[in-house]
Amino acid sequence: MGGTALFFYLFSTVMIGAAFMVISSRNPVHSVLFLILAFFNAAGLFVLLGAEFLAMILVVVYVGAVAVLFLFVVMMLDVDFAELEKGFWQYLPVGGTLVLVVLIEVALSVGAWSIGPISIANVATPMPPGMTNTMALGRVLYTQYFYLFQAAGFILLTAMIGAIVLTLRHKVGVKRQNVAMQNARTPAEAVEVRKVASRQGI
Amino acid sequence: MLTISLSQFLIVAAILFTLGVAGIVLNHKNIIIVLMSVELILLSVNINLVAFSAFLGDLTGQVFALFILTVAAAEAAIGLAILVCYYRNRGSIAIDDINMMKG
Amino acid sequence: MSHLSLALAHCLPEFILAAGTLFLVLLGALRGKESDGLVTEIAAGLLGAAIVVILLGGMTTAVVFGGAFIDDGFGRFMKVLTLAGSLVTLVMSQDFLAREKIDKFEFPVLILLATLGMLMLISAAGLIALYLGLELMSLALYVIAAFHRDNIRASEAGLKYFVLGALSSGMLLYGASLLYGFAGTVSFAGIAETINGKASLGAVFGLVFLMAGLAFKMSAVPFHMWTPDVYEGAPTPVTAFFATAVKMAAVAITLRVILTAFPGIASQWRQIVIFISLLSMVLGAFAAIGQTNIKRLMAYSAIGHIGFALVGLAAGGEAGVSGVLAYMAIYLVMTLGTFAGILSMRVNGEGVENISDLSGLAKTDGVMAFFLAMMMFSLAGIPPLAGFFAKWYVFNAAIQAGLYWLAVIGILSSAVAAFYYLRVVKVMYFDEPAPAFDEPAPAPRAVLAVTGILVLVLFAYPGVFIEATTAAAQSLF
Amino acid sequence: MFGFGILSCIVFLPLAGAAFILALRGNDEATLQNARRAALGTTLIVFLLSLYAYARFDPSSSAFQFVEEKGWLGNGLIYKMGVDGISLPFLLLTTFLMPVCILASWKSIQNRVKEYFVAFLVLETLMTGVFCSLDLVLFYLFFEGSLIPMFLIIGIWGGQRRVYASFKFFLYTFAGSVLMLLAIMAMYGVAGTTDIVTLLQTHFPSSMQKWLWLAFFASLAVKTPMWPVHTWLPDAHVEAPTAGSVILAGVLLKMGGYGFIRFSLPMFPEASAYFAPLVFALSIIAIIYTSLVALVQEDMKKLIAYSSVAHMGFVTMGLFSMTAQGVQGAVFLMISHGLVSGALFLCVGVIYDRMHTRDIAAYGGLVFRMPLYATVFMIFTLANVGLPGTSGFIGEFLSLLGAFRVNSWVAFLATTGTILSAAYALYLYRRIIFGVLDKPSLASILDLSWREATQFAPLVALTLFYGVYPSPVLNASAASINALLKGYDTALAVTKTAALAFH
Amino acid sequence: MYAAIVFLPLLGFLIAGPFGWRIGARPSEIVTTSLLFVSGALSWIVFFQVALGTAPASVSVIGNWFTSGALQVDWSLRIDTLTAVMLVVVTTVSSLVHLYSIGYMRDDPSRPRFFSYLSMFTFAMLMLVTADNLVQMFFGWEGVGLASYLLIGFWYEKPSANAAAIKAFVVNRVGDFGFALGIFLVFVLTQSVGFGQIFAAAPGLANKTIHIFGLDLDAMTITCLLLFMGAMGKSAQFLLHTWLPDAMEGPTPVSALIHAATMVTAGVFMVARLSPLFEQAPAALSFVTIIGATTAFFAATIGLVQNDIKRVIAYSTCSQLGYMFVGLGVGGYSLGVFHLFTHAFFKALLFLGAGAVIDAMHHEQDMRNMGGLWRKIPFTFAMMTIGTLALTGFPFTAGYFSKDAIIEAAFASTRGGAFYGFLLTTLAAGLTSFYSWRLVFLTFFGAPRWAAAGHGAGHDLAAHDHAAHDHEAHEHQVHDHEDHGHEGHALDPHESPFSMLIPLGVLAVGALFAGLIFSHDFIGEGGPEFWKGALYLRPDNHILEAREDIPGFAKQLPTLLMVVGFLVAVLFYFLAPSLPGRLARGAKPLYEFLLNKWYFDELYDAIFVRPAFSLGRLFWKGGDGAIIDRLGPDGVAARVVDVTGRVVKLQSGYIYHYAFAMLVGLAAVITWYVASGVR
Repeated sequence: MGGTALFFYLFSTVMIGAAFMVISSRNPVHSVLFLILAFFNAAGLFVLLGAEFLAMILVVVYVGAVAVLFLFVVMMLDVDFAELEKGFWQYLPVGGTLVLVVLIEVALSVGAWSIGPISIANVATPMPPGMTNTMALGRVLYTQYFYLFQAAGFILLTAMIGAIVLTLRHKVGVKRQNVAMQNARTPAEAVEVRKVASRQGI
Repeated sequence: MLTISLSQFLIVAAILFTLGVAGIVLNHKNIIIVLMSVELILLSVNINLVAFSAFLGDLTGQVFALFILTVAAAEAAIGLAILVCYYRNRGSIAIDDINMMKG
Repeated sequence: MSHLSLALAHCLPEFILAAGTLFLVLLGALRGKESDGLVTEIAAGLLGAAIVVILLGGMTTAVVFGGAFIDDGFGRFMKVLTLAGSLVTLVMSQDFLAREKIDKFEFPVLILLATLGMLMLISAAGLIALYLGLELMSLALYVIAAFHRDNIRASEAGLKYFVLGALSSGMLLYGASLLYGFAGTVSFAGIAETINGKASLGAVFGLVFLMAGLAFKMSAVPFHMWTPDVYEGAPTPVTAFFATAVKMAAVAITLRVILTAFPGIASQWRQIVIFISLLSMVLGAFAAIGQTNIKRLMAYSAIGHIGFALVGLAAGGEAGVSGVLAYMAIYLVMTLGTFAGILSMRVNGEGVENISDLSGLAKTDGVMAFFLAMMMFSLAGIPPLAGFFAKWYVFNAAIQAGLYWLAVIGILSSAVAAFYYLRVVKVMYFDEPAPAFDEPAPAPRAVLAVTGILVLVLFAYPGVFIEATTAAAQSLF
Repeated sequence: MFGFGILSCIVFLPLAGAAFILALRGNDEATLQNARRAALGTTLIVFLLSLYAYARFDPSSSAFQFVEEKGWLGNGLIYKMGVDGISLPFLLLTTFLMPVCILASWKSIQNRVKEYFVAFLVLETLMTGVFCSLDLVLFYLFFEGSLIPMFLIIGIWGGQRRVYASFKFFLYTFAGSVLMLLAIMAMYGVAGTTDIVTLLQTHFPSSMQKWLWLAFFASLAVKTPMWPVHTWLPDAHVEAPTAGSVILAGVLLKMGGYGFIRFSLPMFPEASAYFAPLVFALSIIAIIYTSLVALVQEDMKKLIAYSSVAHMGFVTMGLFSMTAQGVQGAVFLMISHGLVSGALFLCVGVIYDRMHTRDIAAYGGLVFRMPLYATVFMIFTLANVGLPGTSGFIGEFLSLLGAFRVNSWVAFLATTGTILSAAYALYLYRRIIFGVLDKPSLASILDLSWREATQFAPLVALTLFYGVYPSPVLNASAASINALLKGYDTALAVTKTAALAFH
Repeated sequence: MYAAIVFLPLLGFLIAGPFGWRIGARPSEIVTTSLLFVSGALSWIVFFQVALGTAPASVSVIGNWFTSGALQVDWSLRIDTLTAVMLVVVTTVSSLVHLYSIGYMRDDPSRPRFFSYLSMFTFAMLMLVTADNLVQMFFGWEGVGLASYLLIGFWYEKPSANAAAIKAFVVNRVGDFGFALGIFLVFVLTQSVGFGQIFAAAPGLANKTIHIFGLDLDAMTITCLLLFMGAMGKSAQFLLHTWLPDAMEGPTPVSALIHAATMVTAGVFMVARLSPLFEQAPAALSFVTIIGATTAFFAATIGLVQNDIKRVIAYSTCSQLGYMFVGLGVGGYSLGVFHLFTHAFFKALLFLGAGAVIDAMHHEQDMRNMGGLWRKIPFTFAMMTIGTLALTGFPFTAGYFSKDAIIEAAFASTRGGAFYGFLLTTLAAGLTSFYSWRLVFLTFFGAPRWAAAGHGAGHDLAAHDHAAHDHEAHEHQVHDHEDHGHEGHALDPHESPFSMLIPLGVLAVGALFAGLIFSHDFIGEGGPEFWKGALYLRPDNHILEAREDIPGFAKQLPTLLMVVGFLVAVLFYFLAPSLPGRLARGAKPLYEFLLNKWYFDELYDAIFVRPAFSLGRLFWKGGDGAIIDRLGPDGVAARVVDVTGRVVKLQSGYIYHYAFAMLVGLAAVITWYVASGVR
């Protein structure tokens, strides 16, 4: 009991702190690292909530893929970050106030959250008892949520096409490996055997 | 059962959400940080969904969160692709420079 | 499997697009550079086929895929509009892309993917389906906004659209999560059932955040800020796509969410709708006046028109909704026509997009000037052109619903807005000719003519059209 | 299609003419001549058709005649045409002025000739449609639609500040009309239909009437135009080509008055009674104020435009007197003013074509070179002044008499307008026609050509004919106006007796 | 026959007007003149039948003019004695003037136009006098106004003529303004504008009160006052008289016909015609008396010092019209009409005579440049003298009967204002005599001042006009145009052609004998049979009888003053020619005051004309321009552009601003809900 609360507060505090650092850090590389920290802690929160599969996925997908992608781009763009250091605090008064207002109001609302009158009895996909989180998810994902799963697939396809169409460049004059041609080569075309007379050169 | 109430999770998520929004609104320097702020927002939503899912005893929230994760990854990819594309043209990712068109 | 085949029968248009897309991706990837023309043609064929399928398909209402997908009259109506927008845009874009040397096969593929997303969006019956449809559409749109990747304006447009779009998605999602938490379900029907006429703060907050995300896609004030920049920066066919198909889908899902998930708290969402409708109409009217770029002008015009369309939603009821539908249909026609005109604006092979480039068009190309002028008068809402009927339907609904002040302010801002449409006419008809445009491509010209005639003669035979909107609206209630 | 009722024919025939002209290919003189002839022929046929309608019209009935009805938009919105004694004179005025306008544009329009005549023919459709519509939405359609061709006519074929003027014209009237559109919707809400015949029988709640009346007023007052929303008119007139001015003054302004008599008075009787003092006040201001302004104008067209405002002040005053004389006088005055002010603009056009200036100071002594023109101009000046024996008198006299019966001060102040009109009209005439012809530029100016004389002849004839025998118009409208007044009095049976000024 | 009288002149107009340029000047003259003579002859027949004979009064309706509600207006001809008298006056004078004009206008290139106008005038005047309802009367009323306008401005190249024409029309419109309101009021009171119904209803309306102009007024009084306003304008009565002197810009025959004999008497005719109404409004009649008397005196005083021969006669006309109104005002309608009748002869004679003088002088009108003409143009001189005698009321001439009768009636009357009327008309009689003789003396006697030729010389010779030098410019401008006859070469005044002299002769006969012949019928015992009720007198109106019974001194007083006036004139212009000049200098303010016509033109210019123009300019530039347009369309447009500028500035192009806007919108909406207390 105490442990759960302790971890909740630990994860929450670290996550929020890290999130704050993400947006206020001067160096984007640091931001990415703080982002990773935030994700780890969020995964912890998920575990606390009993969503182990999602926790793992979060780590795998975010830390393993997304965050690294960010890091990669930050490095690749090779921006002179010294130039980018102005700013955050000077807009704080107005923007911060507004953000704070939103936060307070949302907190007011969620702080005393009441679930609608009939919803508990009405859940669409009740947690099957005696089944691991992963298995339960797996059972519904390809059946009940088949359509949405396909949609997600198309989203990934779009992302792929998009990323390619926007960034792929066929640079002229760059030699590329042509596997088919490589495979199709026969020794006859690739190799020429010559008799070379000794100490004469070609 | 858990002793942490639903509201606590929700408030944490709300804070994270507003931090994410603040990151977009207040950050005037680096577009990459803006993209990361978006990830924070999505994370907060995920926390919300998972928390609800747990307290409702309903898997739907987790499924939703799963899809959000998927989309977030795709979104990040696209976002970074556009960013790269922009950088190639402009040679900068400073937010103040993204200002060719206005009025 | 009969279950699945039943479901497929209801999502046949989506299936056609999905399967066709995959095929085209393969085709394009395999054939390489030579495939673009063919891919476009096939893509157009797919879109056309989807329209045909919808028009010939059943008239029933069904919810399939575990409550994620709904096939109803409203959806079919909006899908036809959306598909028509996509189709026409695609057809018109060919020439432009070729001249700008960005005619890659990915373009039609992305258009198809976006359209697929829109169809899914329109048919969404739950929050997850809504989100996925929206994201499928949006991601494709982000990309095609920046499709002219060597053009700094295009990539800036893509970047802006992406960042703000992501933010809006975040808001939408946050709202969706609150709604899920409140109702314990993601289906619209379930949400409606839970709310059951009582406005609780949680549900209202969820609604507000959700609306913020949707308003962004509709480019309603104050979530409109991206619109002018993106419209200006994106390649013109993409802008046309944004202004037509995307608008249709966004409005469709907004109507669906609001009317099927929140019928019980109409008095709550009506306040939001009135708020953004008013702001949109007024801002759209005022901000457009100073514009010199015609695409930017059309952006503000789009903002204003969304405001007008939302007047019908604010009025609510079948009359209001059918008003919105009619409005959107007419708006689609007018906008397609206008963009067909804009796509024809080319001098010596260079695309131009300043209003002043239209100077004296009446002398250099009378036909185009005539039709464009019709579009402008119609957009301004002058009878007897179609635009007037659009306004008639929504404002009439508002008046019948007792929203007098909304109607008064709205109609006055339409008078302000008339100014900038007139200015375009003035430039074309009153000013001395600028250099003549190049011989226009056949597709935009044909589109301009067809839409022009539609706009001109709609008032003569409005019957079929009215019946369709009424029937579509009925299926939401 | 629309069926082949005579009114539909009248309304839509010009469109056929326009289509024919559009179909003409080539830009050589022969083609243009064909376009002109086609336009003239079309308008003449339309005029003959309307004469035929007039001949078959039964003036003793107050009902709508030649009614055609077709389904249209559904939900009570119908395509319905018909005329009664009030609208028929306006219809005739329109079809009568059109051929004159075409003639007046024969030579003076040299660029974009085909488009010009197309615009005019389309305009004719829209104008005749206004007077024939028996459905409020249909009416609005034509009413607003007429802005488009007029906007183009002013903007393309207008003078130096044509852009400013055309925008002012368009936006001013458009802004006013949209409010009327809302009122139409509200009326539709009450009656469930926009059929004018039904609406005339519908009683609108008193509080609603006021709002509806105000909304209609916003549109009609601008169109009429009443002070203080008149300032678009001088600008529009000054910049419009001659024929445009003729139509503007002759027909478009009358739509305002027609709207009052067709809608405001019978449909909102209580509000009309309530707001009559306002209308009287504005009318009187219009009469005196604009007459004084007309006195100091330096531009001929502007002067006549201001005089139009003043005359329309008489019209609104007469209408809202709600007496037989007042309303009949107002209707007659509108017809007469349509002829007279139209003719005056033609007069200006004649010399503008020759000298390309509207500056009064640029003229003088024209009578020496242009005696016939001077005579014609004199006749219309006098008609404008309201001299008995010209058509201008009957309308002014009757509307003043009507107003006098209701409120003596109103009539008193309005009658001062007759003094001022004499002053500005004769002063104008003196400066242009009389005096010594000492300006070298005028030395070789030519008198009216045959074509110009032809276009003036019918106007002169009608102006004088109606002056001594106005019955064709008065009788045609009498039955309808009596029915109108009867309905009005019934609606106000209680309040009216108390409001009577004389007992 | 009645219709022929009225419409023959119209026929003449329709021939000479549109076709005059084609058929030529001479045929136009012949056609119009002969038609007029026919009309005149017919009129005399009617006069003998209806007025002197026993033919009944009749009303013949020609057709309906217009009908609206209860208002029915017909074209009709009302023939009774009053009409017959007017017909005779109008057609006789008109035909004579036509004839005269053939001679007078012989050198003018626009003769067809002139004659067509004359005929049109005659037609309108006849419509006026034969009207059986107020509206037709108004038709004629304004018709003659039009003709007057056209004829005053006949020489349209003269700016002064144009100005005078407009002035005449506009001032008349002021009168018509009252007339029109009067018609409206009559209609409101009686539901009719036809004379028959009005007259029948009038007794019943006596002493009725009506609420009008926010006041409760006596119905008949206000009606008659409004109608009389029309008469004041048309008959150039005090306050609305200013147009008449300026109207002398027109050709002299016009002055004779329109501005002396006929049109200006329309007001008198109108009051007489409406006697059934005026009889019910004693207060209005008093007003008529006062205005008439004031005009009679006031115009006479101005006439004393004028130098333009036509203007002297014009003021004389104005003054004599005042007499007529005094006659009407004291209830003696027949007196007024009789003076109208006689006045038509002698005043037309004077004008035509003046025209002959002017013709002889080659269009010189300034009496200071005349003198000694009696030897050159003896016939004209004789005629002018006859006219003067008649005008001044020399015993047994026309004026003697009619004018003195009015003065007597004013003395006898007990109505309000009658004594004032008596006093002023008597004084005016003396003044009339003086200025009339002054005219004759200056023109026909003394040293010929024209012989020196040229303007300046003429001025120097005129002993009395030193004081007038300041006004030279003004005067010069006024008759800039008729003086082209004496540019540098010596004048030789000549007698006019016969076509001009014959009318003079005929009129002279009338001037001499009209009073003698007709006084019995018009104002004497023969009155009732003569008028046959065409003039209505209330049973308590005994003015005609009372007039006979006044003391002898009152009867002789006008004649006495006439003699005094003559003697003073003799003194001034024969015996002591330097006296006028000295007097003018001695009483310079008074002289200036009179010479400038009591400064009425200046006054009106200052309070009406100039304010109208500056108000117009103010409304135009200030009202329309600076207020309505600036706050209205232009202002709104400018504000719209301002707003646009601000809105567009919001669109800064920065992503964070855009996001910020979204956040603001979101915050606003949720705050709205939190604040509105949704739970």
